[in-house]
Amino acid sequence: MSATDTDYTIDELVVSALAREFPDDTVAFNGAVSFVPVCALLLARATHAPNLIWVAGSIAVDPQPKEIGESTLSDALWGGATMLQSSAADFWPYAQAGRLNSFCFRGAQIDAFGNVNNTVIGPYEKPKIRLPGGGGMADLGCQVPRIYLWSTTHDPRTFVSKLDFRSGLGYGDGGDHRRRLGLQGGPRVCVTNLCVMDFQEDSKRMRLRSVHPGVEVEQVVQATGFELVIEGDVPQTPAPSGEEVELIRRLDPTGARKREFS
Amino acid sequence: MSATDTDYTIDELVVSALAREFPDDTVAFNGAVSFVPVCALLLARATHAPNLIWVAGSIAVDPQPKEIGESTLSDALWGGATMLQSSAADFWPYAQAGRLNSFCFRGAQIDAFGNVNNTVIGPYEKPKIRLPGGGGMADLGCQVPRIYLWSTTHDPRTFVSKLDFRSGLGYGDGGDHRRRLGLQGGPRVCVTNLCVMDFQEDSKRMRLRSVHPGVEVEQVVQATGFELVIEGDVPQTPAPSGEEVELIRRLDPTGARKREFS
Amino acid sequence: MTTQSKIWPLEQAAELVRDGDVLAIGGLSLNCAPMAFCRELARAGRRDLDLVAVVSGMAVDWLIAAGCLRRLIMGLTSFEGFGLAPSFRMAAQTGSVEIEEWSEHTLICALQAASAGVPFMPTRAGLGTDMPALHPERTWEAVDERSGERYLACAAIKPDVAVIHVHEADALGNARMNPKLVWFDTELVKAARKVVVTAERIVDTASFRAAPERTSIPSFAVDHVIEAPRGAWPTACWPEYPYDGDFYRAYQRAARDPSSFAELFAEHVAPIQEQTQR
Amino acid sequence: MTTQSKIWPLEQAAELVRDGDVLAIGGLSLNCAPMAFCRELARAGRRDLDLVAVVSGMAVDWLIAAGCLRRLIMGLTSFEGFGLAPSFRMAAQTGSVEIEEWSEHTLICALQAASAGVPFMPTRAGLGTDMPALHPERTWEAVDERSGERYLACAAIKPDVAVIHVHEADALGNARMNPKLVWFDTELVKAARKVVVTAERIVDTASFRAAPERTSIPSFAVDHVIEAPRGAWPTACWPEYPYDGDFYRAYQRAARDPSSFAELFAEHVAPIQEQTQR
Repeated sequence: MSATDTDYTIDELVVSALAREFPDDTVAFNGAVSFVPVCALLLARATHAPNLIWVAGSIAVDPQPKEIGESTLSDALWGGATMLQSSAADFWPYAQAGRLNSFCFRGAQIDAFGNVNNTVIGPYEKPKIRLPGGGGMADLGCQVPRIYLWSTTHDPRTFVSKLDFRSGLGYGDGGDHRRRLGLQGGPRVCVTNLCVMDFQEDSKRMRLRSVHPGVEVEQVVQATGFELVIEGDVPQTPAPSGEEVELIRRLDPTGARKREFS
Repeated sequence: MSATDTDYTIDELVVSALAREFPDDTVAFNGAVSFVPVCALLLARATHAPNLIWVAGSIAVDPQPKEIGESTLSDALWGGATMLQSSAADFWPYAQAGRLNSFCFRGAQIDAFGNVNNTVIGPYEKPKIRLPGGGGMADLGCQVPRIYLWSTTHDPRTFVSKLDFRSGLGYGDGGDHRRRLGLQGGPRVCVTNLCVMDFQEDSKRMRLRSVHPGVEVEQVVQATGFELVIEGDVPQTPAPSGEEVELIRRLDPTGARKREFS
Repeated sequence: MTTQSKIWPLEQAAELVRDGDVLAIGGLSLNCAPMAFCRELARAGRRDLDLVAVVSGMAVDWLIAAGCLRRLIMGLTSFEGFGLAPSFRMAAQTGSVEIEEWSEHTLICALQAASAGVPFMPTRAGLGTDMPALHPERTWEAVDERSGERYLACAAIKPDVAVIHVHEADALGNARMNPKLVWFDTELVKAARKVVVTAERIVDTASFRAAPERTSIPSFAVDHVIEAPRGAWPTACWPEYPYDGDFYRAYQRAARDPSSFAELFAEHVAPIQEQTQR
Repeated sequence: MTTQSKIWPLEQAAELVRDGDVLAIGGLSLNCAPMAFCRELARAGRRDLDLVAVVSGMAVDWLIAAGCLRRLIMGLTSFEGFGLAPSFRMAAQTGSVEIEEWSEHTLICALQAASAGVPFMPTRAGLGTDMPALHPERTWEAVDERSGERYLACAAIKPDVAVIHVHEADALGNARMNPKLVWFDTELVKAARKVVVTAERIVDTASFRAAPERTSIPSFAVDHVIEAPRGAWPTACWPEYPYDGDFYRAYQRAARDPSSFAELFAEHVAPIQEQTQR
């Protein structure tokens, strides 16, 4: 898949870039306000990953929704599912045991090691902004082996050198911190409105893997509040193909994915 | 309810004696080969305890079976239930939390403190007789506050001074042993083919409460392998009333209860 | 003796909760929260509640706006695509309600410890995050000596009362989600000392006996049954009615201005008293 | 790439289990055990298995009679009203198979520890009994320092393979008990490394999409699907067929005499080799 002359918008670029990261053996589920990952999972399933299984909001297994509604935890996504899980508590062990292997996080803050904050901006006891809370972040960051990060606001307020609160674990303090805690896997990539980043093998620091068409490396560096690892020449993120763009628009006809880009 | 001239058999006497022990707030479930308790629970529900809830084999809640089949864990008992539990594991916490408050045990061996053995006769590693195993005894003895013991073989091989294996906990070593383990309740009575026994308040030793019509106290003493507490005059177990006998025969028309008396 | 009815009138719902209780409410985000019951608590002016709400939003916001809470024990509080919960946010930022943040799974572990009657439940969830240190008396890291494996211990939380909303219930306490989506609700039911079910409809027990495999909660686990048609509004009661997006949007608009909010809140929930200033 | 089928032939079922594996089998007593699968193991002469069977009977007896087991990890083994399981009893009494007795709940705790990825699960079950001391490396009493409460810790047991029997499954691995009575089976499914489902019938995936609330096990939790009509016989597959009481009685009669038993066993299960003498 290479860049084309197709018209596409930034949301479609981000969705396609994230979609390409999901291998065929992905079994993913999603949380609240996860329009980009839901769209990306649908796209991956419709293209290179036909065996990919997506569970809508830990409720509906392998659904075939006609559109993506206002809530990624609600019934708009459940149509055509092979199973409706009756109990979230009954469902957790599938994630803990590794059968559900993938989850996508965004955070109000993300640090160099892929840890995320969705709890507070400012001190916990007297926050400047109280956010919704970590929800499943503290659970899934530890227990699901493949974490995918995304953000549609790549700026220094989001990509910070120190989180105000660590709601979800990425690579912790970096290096072998996860392994010392006895935990598998970790974040694989972080896809933003500017670039795709992955993690340096030993240090587990975020590394610039590609910049989106029209974005300069320096622009990403300036937009990132921590020191980004840059190794050699940084290629361009492949633009979505015409087929991908068409599929995205068919899978998300109301443009729910655009809600995350304002 | 007093003794009558009604014809009744020993199984009907034992069933009625056990039935009378269940208060109206009983929520009971049963295990394998539990024909006498199932029959007694049905009788109690049909007489003095209309709010009693019986869950057949931890599967079927409040069923209305037409008869009692060959297995007290199987579907013959499930007719007319208000709920079929889908998962035994999902069901356990109702017992652990005290919502299910009653269970009936019999054991190949029973000791003076109401502990039971259904594992082995002889040493564990090289048993003389290997029994089915404790099953839920070790779980329920600890977690269900009201335990009812029954036996249809009141003899010194069953009522022993020392169990070959403690599969299920009654009052342990007696006295406050259960409380020291942090456990509530304990066995309330033991109904046998000869008598009804309860437990002395402080020592938690088994105490003769009544002897069945035609049975002498001395006969019970001889049939019991441990020293039985006897305080004052021992009354006679009230015989089942005509109404009770009729109900038992209607509730268990095939006489499944008689399987335990051979 | 005759069989007892567990039916309780909605207008007296607040009597089932005492000031200072630990209250747990069901539902998940925009789905099936016991809103009618929460409205009654707001109207009755219950105070100093510790509220356990695993993944909630509007219900929490109502109870905070009405001044009912001392402490919120939560995993996530949000209106999802409709934005942050305004009263929750303000209470957290001013410190008027103590926010005890857990995560979804660790909070479920704490409830499961209560129902299992054990001091704590171990999990790998939460390791390496800042969450356990927020309440070290209730969550602590430990190492199993034998295996060397780390775990987070979650101490039992036993609610005094749990309230959930279902489609159908009978006078004995049998309850049915139809179809059977119980969210985290059955975990609350198993853990709590007292269980209240609000139901769209009261049905005959015969309806449960006719389809026992579809019963969600057994009668003996339920203490009170309250008839509450549209009792989940403005959250959804799928598949019977969706969440009311218009209400969420109107609520957010009103929240920008105290008098608009007071007006909307008085109309749909309860008159606001001066309790939020305490 | 195309979607993969998980269908596996019954005749090759034994290839899914290796000598020495920890195997867990589903069902409960006289209900819904994966008997056809066990027959294949017996015919193939699998050896040295550690079998986890929470509440079982005939399946255990077959595998012991065929010499497949090194160790039995169990809660209860019985034919209920049809008497004691004869081969199990003999093996225990002669010591030819190691019997590791647990209880129902503690064994479920050990499986749940495996699926949750924690070193142990705490429970009050088993306290004060002789059971924990049978396997002190796997079950041990402990005291929570903070509360002073006692508990029994049950170390994780992670089966290499779990096999369960269901009414319907599809090529993707979706499985349905109909109605949804899963016994302890889903606990085995969640805990095991590899999961095999035997099914009365293979159905189209469309059948699951038409009634998703009735699906019992999600496709992604299942590795292999085997069509096995009457695959639970002689146990029941309620409500489709009852347990075969005549077979249980005939089996017990035959068990009184080695040559009668060998004949019955060869006819219905597998030829008996000299393995029981080892």
